[in-house]
Amino acid sequence: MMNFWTKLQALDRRWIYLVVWLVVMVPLIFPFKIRPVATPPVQSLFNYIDTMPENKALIISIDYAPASQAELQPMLIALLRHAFAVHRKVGVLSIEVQGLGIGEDALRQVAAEFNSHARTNADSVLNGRDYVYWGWTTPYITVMLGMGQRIARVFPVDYYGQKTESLPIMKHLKNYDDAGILVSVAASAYPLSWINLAQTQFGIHLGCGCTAVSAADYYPYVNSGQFSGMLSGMKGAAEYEELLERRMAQTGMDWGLRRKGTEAMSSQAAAHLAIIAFIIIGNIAFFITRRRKS
Amino acid sequence: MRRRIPLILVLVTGIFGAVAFFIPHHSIQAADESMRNDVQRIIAAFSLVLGVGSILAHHFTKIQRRTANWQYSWVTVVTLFVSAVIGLFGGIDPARPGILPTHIGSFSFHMQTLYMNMMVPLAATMFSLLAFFMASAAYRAFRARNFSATLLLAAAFVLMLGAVPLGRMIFHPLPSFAEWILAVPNTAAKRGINFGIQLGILATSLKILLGIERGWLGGG
Amino acid sequence: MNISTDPWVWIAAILTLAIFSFLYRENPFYRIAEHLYVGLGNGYAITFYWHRILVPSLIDPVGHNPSIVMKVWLIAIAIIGALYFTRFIPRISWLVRIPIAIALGYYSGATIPRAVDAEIIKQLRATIITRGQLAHWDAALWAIIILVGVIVTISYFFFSAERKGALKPLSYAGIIFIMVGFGASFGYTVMARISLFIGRLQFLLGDWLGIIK
Amino acid sequence: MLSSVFSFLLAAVLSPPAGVSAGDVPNDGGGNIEVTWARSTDTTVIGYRVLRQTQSSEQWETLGFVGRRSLKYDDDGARNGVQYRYKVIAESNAETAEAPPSGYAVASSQWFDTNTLPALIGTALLSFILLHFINRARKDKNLFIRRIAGLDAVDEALGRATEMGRPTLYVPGTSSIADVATIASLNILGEVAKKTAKFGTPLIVPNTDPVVYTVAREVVKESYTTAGRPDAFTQDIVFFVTDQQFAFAAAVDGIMTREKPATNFLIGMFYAEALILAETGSGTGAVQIAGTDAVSQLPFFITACDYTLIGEELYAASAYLSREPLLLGGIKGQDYSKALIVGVIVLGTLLALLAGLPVLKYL
Repeated sequence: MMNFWTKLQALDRRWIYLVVWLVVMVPLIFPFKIRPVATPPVQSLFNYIDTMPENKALIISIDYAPASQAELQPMLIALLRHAFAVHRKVGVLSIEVQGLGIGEDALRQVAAEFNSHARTNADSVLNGRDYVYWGWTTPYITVMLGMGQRIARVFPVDYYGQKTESLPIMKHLKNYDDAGILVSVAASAYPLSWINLAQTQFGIHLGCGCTAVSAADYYPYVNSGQFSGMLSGMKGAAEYEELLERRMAQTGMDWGLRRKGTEAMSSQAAAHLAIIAFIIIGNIAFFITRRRKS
Repeated sequence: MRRRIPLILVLVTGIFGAVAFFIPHHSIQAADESMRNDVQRIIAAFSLVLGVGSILAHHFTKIQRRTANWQYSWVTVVTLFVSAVIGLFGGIDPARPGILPTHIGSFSFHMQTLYMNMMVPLAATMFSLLAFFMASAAYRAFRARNFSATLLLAAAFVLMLGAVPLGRMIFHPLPSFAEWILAVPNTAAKRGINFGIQLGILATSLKILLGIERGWLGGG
Repeated sequence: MNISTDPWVWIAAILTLAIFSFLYRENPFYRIAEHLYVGLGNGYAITFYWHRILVPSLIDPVGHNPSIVMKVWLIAIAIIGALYFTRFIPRISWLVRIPIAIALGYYSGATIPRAVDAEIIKQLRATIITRGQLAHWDAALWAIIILVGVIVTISYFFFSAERKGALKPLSYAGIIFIMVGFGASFGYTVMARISLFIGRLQFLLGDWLGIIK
Repeated sequence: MLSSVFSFLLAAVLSPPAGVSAGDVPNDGGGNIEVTWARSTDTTVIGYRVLRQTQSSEQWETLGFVGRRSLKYDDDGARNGVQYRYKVIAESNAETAEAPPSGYAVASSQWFDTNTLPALIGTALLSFILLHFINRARKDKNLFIRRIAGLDAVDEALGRATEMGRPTLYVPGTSSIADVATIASLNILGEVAKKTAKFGTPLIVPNTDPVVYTVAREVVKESYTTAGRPDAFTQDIVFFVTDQQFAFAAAVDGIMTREKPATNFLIGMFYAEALILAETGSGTGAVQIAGTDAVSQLPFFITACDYTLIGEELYAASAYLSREPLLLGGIKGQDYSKALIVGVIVLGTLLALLAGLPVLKYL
């Protein structure tokens, strides 16, 4: 018995690697459902979008590059689904040039999800009528300020090359006054630029979706109300997906959509629990062998 | 002269660097900008020659002496030459091709392609090794050996547990407590350590400018 | 299953696996990936320094800038930079100290006021407690804990005296704060690092093998 | 009836911003004029358009448009010494309302930024303290510095490498020569190299910065000469690997597992690669001595290494090892500076709380 605990103390680290590998990989292939509980910043962003006046649009700014896709893409998808599910118009732009492809993929995916379930023309989600993808332009200061005045002037043509002015959606989406909230999904400090430029000057409501590492830096802005809500890391995305699924089920939209954030959450949680278990086992072994020695 | 000229240069450029912080006048700011954008950048670019010279010498010596694993040195040398040629002559921006063609049919070997499909996965995978290393470091090091080790363990434990749904189930305010640890004791410790570090930086910089700290001159 | 047919996806996947194989043990696949990465890293650096620094900041301006003063200035900088080559000529190898001195001196000098301003004075301001902070009991308590924590942590790094008398309990309290802070940073970073590994697995299982979508 | 017509008129006519004024932006290099105004009372205003006119011209040129919450505009395109005046127009979706123009203003360059006064005083004060003690160290050779725990391990660890006949690995961080941690690390490298030269232990020093590589090479060469073993210094002790962070980590991991050094020194500035190196080294069974001022990487060194020099201990270590009086004087000066910082924090808090002084205004 003593031998076992001593051996456990000096366990070959490759066993630990193997366990980490398995606990992350298995739930990715066979995801198990865990029901994430929404934290207050996630809940308040969700509530804000959910109860936005009907004539107000959701603007999403893609402020990240493909390197951060694993953590941030699920947020983008969930936000788009939410807006379409509650019939709000959506405008999407990109501050990061490498984010252009990300936006197109996400919009195409979510529009297809809704259109495959649509029964009437009003149910479907159409480019130019229900959403618009403005694309990218530079410098970001011009974008953040200019959109407060006239969005169509900042983006004369959209991502697909159509004249922005000619799109029906733009009749009711002239500037920040027509937007209920703007959510910056970012891996960098752009959310703070949105506060400094767009909010202090035009008073637009802002939300933020960020990586787990930068969340600690943004908490003060949630407390102060400058962000109406925040999603942090894969966990934040998973919580939002949970709220959204319940909301969609209420209106008969229980389509069983893929929830990438929640799927990664099972890997994430499993890995955390595995590490916690390792620490506990290590300490038990440590105390037993020490007691034997003394 | 071998020591005096470099020491005088350090003093002069150092005083300039410090003074530019206090003087907003455009003549000084323009000079400071040129110092950063022209002088420092160009000088730094030349220094790479030293590095490339060293790595090539290192591997050619290995190949020459047939030391252990010398065969792999060829991999470094060949990749270095091939990628440098592709990059230098094939250009860095796919929209503006260089003199070297960078694709055969639909197969591209442009620098951007090499970067996205070799450098990025290699870097991301090396980076992700940290997930494993954190687990094994936690297993071996987080033992309640003494009081301070126990505190280290406990704080890490609370933060990790606070991040998973189970933590909230066990003890409802756990996530908020985790945040508190990060915001209060952690801030205090980091700030206290940082004061000392900044004073050390200040002292060392001052000693370099005044020629008291001469380690960087090396021998001779 | 829907395996990728893109040769570059295969190359990326093989390199990914070669690095992961290091977790089992050091092996020829890892060795190849490692040496390839070092060679590629240097090739990339050469490319980058040439196209992004030397061409736009030196070669283009010298060629096209109408100002003769600017041309001479840039050429002079290039000559100073070229002094790095003297490292290979023993008799004048001390000249390599000149470009080093210019870089080191400027950065050391520029650091001094910035360290004082951004790191010392601004942090001092953040630590001092004002009447406004006393409005809520919790905020006040946290501010006091931070203030005490900062002072005891500083006392841990006091080198001029042995840890005796008053310094002993102070530095002991200091190490308590330090350990709690380090533990918290460690635990906090775990989540982000696991996300990185999930990202790699999503590439291997999704983009490459097509097992997951 | 009349009143309703009146209110209709009121609603239709947008109220302009009030009190438009312009003035030079202080503490800058010139080229900036700040225009300020008071908010228009209308809620329908989207924002304000700002226009500029030079004294010599009739033309008003539009400078830009700012949001309804802005009450100032920074004209960063003004030429120094030229007279400008400004006009601000409130705009709603349908209408505009113009305020009378400001008076003339001139942009100019300043020679001192008064906002940096606290930094100037702080720099002067701290520099004075540091230089005073460095100067004192020249006369008094016996300044006291207490023992630093990790340093006793250096000899022990090097002795172990010699006994086992295995090399010693020294990584001087992954930053540039401009980083103070790198300088401190190179000082420690000098001391370590003297010992490896004396014991005849092979030394491996991989680098990720070409300049640091050059300096490290000179430092090691000098140490071998000082130790009386110039013959033992070879070209392949100190070498450059690559400036790519993770490629460097991959290569050092390879060295650790293939050469199996008995002792690893990881001293200097490190980033995310810190734990990759430290865990691999710990896996090969090496004794590891780490030291960094990268606060975010310290937790990982503490958990994976045998001894860790925390933050400032790294600088103190280079003084302690070399016993150089000037370096020791620097440490003394830093100690007194820290005491000064603690004093300011305590005194500032007392003054703010007891006397209600606006202390933060003066800092």
